Amino acid sequence: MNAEEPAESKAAITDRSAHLAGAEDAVLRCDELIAGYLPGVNILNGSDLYVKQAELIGIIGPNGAGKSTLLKAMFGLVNIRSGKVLLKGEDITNMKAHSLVSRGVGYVPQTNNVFPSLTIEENLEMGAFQVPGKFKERFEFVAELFPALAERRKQRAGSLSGGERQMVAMARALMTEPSVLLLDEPSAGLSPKLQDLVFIQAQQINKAGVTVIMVEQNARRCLQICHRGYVLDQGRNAYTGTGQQLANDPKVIQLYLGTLAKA
Amino acid sequence: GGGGDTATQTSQSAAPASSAPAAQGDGTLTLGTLLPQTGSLAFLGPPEFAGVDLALKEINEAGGVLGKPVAKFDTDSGDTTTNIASQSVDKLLAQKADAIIGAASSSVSESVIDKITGAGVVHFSPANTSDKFTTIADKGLYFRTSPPDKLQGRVLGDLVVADGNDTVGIMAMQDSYGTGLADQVQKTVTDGGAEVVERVDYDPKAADFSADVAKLKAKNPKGIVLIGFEETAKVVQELVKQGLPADKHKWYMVDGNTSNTNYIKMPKGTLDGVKGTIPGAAAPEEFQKKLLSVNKDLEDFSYAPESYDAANLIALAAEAAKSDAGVDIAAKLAEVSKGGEKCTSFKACVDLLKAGKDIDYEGVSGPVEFNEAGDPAVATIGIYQYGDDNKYATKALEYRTGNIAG
Amino acid sequence: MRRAVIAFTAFLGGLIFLLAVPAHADPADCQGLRGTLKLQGQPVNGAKISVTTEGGQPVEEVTSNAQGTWDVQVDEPGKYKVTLDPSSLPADSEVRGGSNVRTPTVYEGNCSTVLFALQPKAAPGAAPEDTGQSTFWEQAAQLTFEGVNLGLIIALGALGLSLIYGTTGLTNFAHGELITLGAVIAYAFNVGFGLQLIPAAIIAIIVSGALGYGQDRLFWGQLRKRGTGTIAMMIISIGMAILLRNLIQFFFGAQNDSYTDYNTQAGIEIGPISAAPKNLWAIGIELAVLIVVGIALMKTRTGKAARAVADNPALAASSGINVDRIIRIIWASGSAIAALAGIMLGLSQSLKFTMGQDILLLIFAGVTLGGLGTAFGALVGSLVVGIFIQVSTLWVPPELKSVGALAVLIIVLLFRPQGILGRRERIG
Amino acid sequence: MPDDTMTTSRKASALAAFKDMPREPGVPKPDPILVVDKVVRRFGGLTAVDVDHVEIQRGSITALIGPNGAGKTTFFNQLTGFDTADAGAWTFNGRAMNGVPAHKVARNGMVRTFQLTKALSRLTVLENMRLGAQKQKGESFWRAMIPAFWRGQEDEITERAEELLVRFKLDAKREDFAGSLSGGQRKLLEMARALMVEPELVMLDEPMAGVNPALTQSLLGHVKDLREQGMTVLFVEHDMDMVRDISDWVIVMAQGTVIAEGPPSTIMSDERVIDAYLGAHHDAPLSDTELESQLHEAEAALEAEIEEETQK
Amino acid sequence: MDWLTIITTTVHAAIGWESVVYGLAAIGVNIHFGYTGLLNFGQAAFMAVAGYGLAVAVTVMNLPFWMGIVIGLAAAAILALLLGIPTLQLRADYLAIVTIAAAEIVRLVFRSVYFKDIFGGSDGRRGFTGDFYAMNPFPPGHYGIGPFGFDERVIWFLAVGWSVVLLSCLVVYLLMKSPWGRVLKAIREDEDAVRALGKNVFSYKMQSLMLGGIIGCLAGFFYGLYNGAVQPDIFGTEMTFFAYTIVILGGAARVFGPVVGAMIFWVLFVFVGNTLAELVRNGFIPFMTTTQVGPIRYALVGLGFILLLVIRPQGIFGDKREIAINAR
Ligand SMILES: Nc1ncnc2c1ncn2[C@@H]1O[C@H](COP(=O)(O)OP(=O)(O)OP(=O)(O)O)[C@@H](O)[C@H]1O
Ligand SMILES: Nc1ncnc2c1ncn2[C@@H]1O[C@H](COP(=O)(O)OP(=O)(O)OP(=O)(O)O)[C@@H](O)[C@H]1O
Ligand SMILES: [Mg+2]
Ligand SMILES: [Mg+2]
Repeated sequence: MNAEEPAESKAAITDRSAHLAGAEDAVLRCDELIAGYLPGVNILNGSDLYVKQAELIGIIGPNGAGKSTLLKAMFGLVNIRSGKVLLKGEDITNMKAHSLVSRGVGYVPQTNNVFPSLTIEENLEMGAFQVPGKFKERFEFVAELFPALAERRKQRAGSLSGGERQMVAMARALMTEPSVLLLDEPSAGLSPKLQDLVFIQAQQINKAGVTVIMVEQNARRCLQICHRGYVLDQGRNAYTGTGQQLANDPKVIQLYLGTLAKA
Repeated sequence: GGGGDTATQTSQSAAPASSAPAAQGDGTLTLGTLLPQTGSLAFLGPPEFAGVDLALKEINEAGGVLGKPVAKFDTDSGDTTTNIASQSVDKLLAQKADAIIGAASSSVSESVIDKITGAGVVHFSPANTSDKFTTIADKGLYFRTSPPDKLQGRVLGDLVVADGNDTVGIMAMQDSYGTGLADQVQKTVTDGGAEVVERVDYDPKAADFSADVAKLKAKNPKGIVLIGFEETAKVVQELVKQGLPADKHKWYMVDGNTSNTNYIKMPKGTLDGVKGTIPGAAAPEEFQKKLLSVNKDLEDFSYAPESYDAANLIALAAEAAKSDAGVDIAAKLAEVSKGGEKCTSFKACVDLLKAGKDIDYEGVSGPVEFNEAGDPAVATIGIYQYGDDNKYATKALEYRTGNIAG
Repeated sequence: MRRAVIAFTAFLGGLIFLLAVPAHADPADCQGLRGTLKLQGQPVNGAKISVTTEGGQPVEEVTSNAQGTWDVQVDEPGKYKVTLDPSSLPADSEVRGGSNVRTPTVYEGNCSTVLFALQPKAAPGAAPEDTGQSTFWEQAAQLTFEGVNLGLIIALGALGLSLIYGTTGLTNFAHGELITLGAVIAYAFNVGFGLQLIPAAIIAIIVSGALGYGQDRLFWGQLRKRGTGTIAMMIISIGMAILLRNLIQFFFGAQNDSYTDYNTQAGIEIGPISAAPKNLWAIGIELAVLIVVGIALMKTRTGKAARAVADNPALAASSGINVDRIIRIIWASGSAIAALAGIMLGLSQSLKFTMGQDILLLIFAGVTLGGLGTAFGALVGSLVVGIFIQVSTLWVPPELKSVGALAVLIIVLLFRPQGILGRRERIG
Repeated sequence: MPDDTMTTSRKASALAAFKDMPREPGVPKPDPILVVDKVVRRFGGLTAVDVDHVEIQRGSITALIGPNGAGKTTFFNQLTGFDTADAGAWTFNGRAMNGVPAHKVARNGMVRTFQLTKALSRLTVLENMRLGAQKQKGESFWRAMIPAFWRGQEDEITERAEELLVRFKLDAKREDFAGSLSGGQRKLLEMARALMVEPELVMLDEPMAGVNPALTQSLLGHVKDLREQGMTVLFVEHDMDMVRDISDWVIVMAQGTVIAEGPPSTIMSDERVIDAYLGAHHDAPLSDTELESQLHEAEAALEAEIEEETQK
Repeated sequence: MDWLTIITTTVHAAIGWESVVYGLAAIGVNIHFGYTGLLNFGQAAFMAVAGYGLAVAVTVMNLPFWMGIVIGLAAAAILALLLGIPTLQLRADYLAIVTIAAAEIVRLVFRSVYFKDIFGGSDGRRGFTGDFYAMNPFPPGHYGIGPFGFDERVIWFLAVGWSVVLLSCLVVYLLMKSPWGRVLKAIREDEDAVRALGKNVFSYKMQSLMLGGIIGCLAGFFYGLYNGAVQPDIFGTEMTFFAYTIVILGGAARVFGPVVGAMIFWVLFVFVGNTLAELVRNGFIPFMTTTQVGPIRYALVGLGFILLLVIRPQGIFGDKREIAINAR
């Protein structure tokens, strides 16, 4: 399972330069990121990633692999110890999150992704913080997607159920129209019906030209819709390839996807 | 102290019990001050320090004690909420202080008296009024020049009655000073035939005093006795606001709050006619001028005379004992305070001593005659009256002298 | 010997006194009892007074002279009994309080005054004389007013505290000192530079706001950046409180002081309440500020962003909110409001370096009672605290008035653990 | 890997019990461990839970599914004493449980996990696990002071905890603070800790949301083992593959009430359930053609929008 | 500069009664706050009821010394119950305010004129230490090396005091590494999770409150015994704040944290104060007078706390990792 193992399938690549060959016109790219929370403990051990304009990228991997950390690092929420993050050629390493938002990056965290003491409506308003003028219009849009939220717009997010919170989080990210969207397990905790909605929505946004990076444990589903996927393990890229390649790679299936969903 | 144990008795017994080096004199009289620089009584600090400084200046100008200038260490007594006093005493003892002047607060004094007297050092407070010290076990080393509550209370109570106030309200700060004085006033007033219709003991740290004053207002007393320190300005403010001004009700104050600086920002006439009692036989004005030469920023003069007298008495006692050891000083303190040729300044007194005479030091704070407990036995109380400018006249209306006990 | 001493000192005192106020002649060696009888301001002549010892031994009988005064000298100090003969009083007058016997004490070398207050006999059936005493309800009204007055000042402090607590999670024990600082800065402009209080106050509020901004920029913000925990910050704020308080004492001094303007205003009567005009103005200003800030927090974008930052700073940043900027705005406005609280407190009371510290507990009580982190909660909680402090004195001794308010705090929290306006979080 | 062959006995008996049971809400079970009657919980105007009657079969794995906000978690909260129901009664093992405080509920053998995980942040993962064990001698004040009293038991507990941690792939993290775990790891810890209690009935609130599918699969085997050991499992889950794989019985909640009950296969073809919950694509991952058509729809919508914009 | 005095007073403070009293108070706070997460800001009240329990028993009720100790302990236990039963359900920050309020109520009642006959008003009570010092086995003399040392009275006090401190530390050590301590720490993190695991959270919180309160109450005894008096104002909120400062300085949830914290606290206090006083006296700081030393010393001490915590937010013994987890 470690990255040094010789590649058994087309999907697996271990060669950095080969991977980065396609990264010339990347919208967002990370070069050899090393990052962590506690002094002396690196969670990301030099992961590379790039995403091109209007691409949908999936990141999967075991729990604790560093997927969320990677997204956070890109978004300036975890301190990057070495390596670089570039957005459209601009170095945004360790830039504050709010300045990234104004550069058109959106992010849905995995946990703690709502403001509990604000109402649903206010949560969404915060989503549109930098573009207050658009609030009304966007609100109508997400209200249509998640009618459950519109009904309860005055309810405090802290009292919402797990799935309802997840809806709020997703809706919050949809309030701005970002050009790059980072989603950390957007479908977790949602009912199957809403999971569908989330995946379709992600695809739709992507179709409209938004670059999407999506971390998912609903891995099969994710690989199905993404253009390219990364398998992250222990803070490093273990495998990369197209979604199809990864989904059909026996090693990936055994280690990361399981066979349950196929049965 | 200790009821019967007199200074002379304990001068023998105290020495072995203490292991402190200060028990033996080293030739230099060393004074320590333990007075509030911080905490809730910090406003009392500057005048007290100034009193000691002034005395020291005069003593050293007059040639010092035992031929050497008197040394002095200043320390902070804080208030009871911190344990600074204990620290300060440690430091003073380490610096071989022979006598410690302080503290302002009775409670603070109580917490360090064992430590000080245990080391054979004189503990001399210019401001303690709690009656506990009369009976406290102090190895005969505790003295005070503090204002005599009882006499002041009697004089004030009599004044209130003599002014014809048949209904009286008392606002007293809730601590040993305030309640002690208030008790005495209340007793005198009641005995004299007037009625204390309301007595309010207030917490001086309270957020405001409107409820306290409202209680007085509800009873509409003719005379209002204000016992406290500088927070009285807030009380006055409330009294005026709630319609109990000094021109409709007679106000009385005590030494803690009869001040020439505290009320001057108030509109003219706010305190017109208000009477206040201050211990001490002399008009305070000249003394205050001298104090200002030591500390030009002084705004209040509470306990400055007492502190001044304390320092002078210690110096004189050391001269009389020909020793700077604490126990020896204590043994002579009562002697120099009474019975003998009267003198009012260190220089005059020390000259008499050198001439081999028995002296009786008469202080700025009063005649200062120590009884066996180290408490002043006799005092003079001056009665002052405020004028239109919210300052009291420098000349007293009247002086009353009497035994404090009784 | 002692007697001689007293006599001598008395003589000395008398000497000075004689030199000083010759008009007020009074025998220095008076030892006995004396008094003046007056009826409605007029001296009462010829009233008979008898003095006996405590045991009943007659000492002397005297009658009052034309000035209404009487005087009995005694040899021995001690308790005596003084009786006024009611029949010797002018017709239709009586001793107030009923009793015509007094038992004063004579002290060595001093005279004690004995008072018999006289009043016209009330005609039977006539309405009792108005003594100027207020009824329970008048008192209650006055105290409620005072409660509002105090409660609103507490509320201002509480609002500032709650803003900062709400956005940063910092329990700022130095908030009391921010209050004091505001008051003292206004003092510096008012007394030091001779500015009228209103402009001085406005300047002080602006300066305090700037200081609050700077404080966060240079200090708290840096700590946050280093990831200092809220508890460590709380203790740091205790250190900060000690530092500020003592610096203020160093520069301002330890004494009470007041502004030059609006000092000791006479009260005006409004129904059962007497209030100084400045109180009324203060109440108006305080209410306005509280409501405006409260609404701003609820309705404006910055206000909502502040609440968002309070909930989850990382998520707020992810939403495009400049967290540091919001926090600085909050620090600036919190400090400015604290300064206003200080000025109002200084105006209605007086200034002292401990003024903020002394009121801090009540502020905490107000914030908590209302529900932590809610602006209107701070207002409601503080009003409850203020009113309880004052009104409880109808039943408890004033020295214990804070006890009443604090007890209410405890009791309310028993029934509403989340505070009056707070909301319970869901579990699971 | 645990397989169906190993789990025949209990599974068979559970399935046998459910076999001829009517598929209707509130159907009585032959050997219920938990019986719930008329539980109502309102929040202001919203009735979050209004369950008329539900029974949970002993020794079975029962899934509780339903749309987001259906009231599943709230229902758990009522049953486990974390919230007070406005009305209702329920018995566990025949003992009335309404009004019983949460810790007593757990001691009685009914343990739940939290959907929004509650890791004890500044305790290590191992300490988190140890805490779960019941009847610890060292948890009484006086005995705690003398280690001899509890050393032996502690070692046993530790052993058990380590075994579970290996299974849950948390063994590498055992000495780390629980607060430093990733989202999925927290879920795993939450469940592993509940299993330390060795309850009779374990109530899992979305245990596998956010857990890697490969790991999920191996853990399901573990859950089946639990059933073999006689434990009853009630779990909330939105992952239909998982529900289908391990549950013997499924209860469906919507808007606070139980709307359907039945074995997984039947339930997943129930129209109402599909409507309210599963949606059109529940049974299989989207095929390519479906994806295409969806995208076409979306594109059309988008174009229409753009047109609208331009027309304005 | 009188360095000898500065050094001796500093050393004396580090091992003197202050460290005993504040150390014990802080050990109690550490149990409450450091281990259990109870923000009990009423520690001063535990000290007060104990000190007053002893004092009133001996001076007002004329009971023997040991009875006074028993009454003091009982008073602390009762206070823990009275305080705990209604308040332990509250969220941490609400608990903080309620306990401050309760402690203030206790102090105001002790200080009131209304109850002066029992508690002695603002002057408090004295004269209850005779029996304690009568038990002193040390013959009169000076105990120590050179200028460092104490007289027989103080050495007796310190011998007993430090024994009790060490004993308390031992108890804390044993308890906190046991499963019992684990439950407390778990409660600190999330009580609902602990409840879900079948632990009676309320009972553990109460035990913690009792234990910490009783250790705090020992601090009250020692305060009274050393100073020979109890006064209401010493038991104000400041005392509790300082105890918290000490806990954080030493490192929360560390057995010796409070003891070392107390030493640092007093060393800072005494060293700064006395050095400053000497500097001013010897004219090194010309713009200040010796009487202004007080406030500046406090200001510097405040600054010292700030710096210590800025440099080492986890305290002396603390674990940086824990702080990182805790940070928002
Ligand atoms: N404390 C509360 N105040 C107000 N409404 C609440 C509260 N708790 C829950 N609700 C509401 O009750 C409903 C049921 O919530 P619950 O958490 O039980 O849903 P759930 O079935 O667990 O959903 P999910 O699958 O999303 O976790 C939701 O609509 C929620 O918003
Ligand atoms: N706040 C934190 N402090 C310390 N370590 C952390 C923190 N958050 C995560 N970690 C550690 O970093 C590693 C990666 O965590 P991360 O959240 O990125 O995992 P992940 O891949 O997103 O996993 P999951 O699928 O479970 O969400 C884990 O080993 C975790 O223990
Ligand atoms: Mg993650
Ligand atoms: Mg749920």
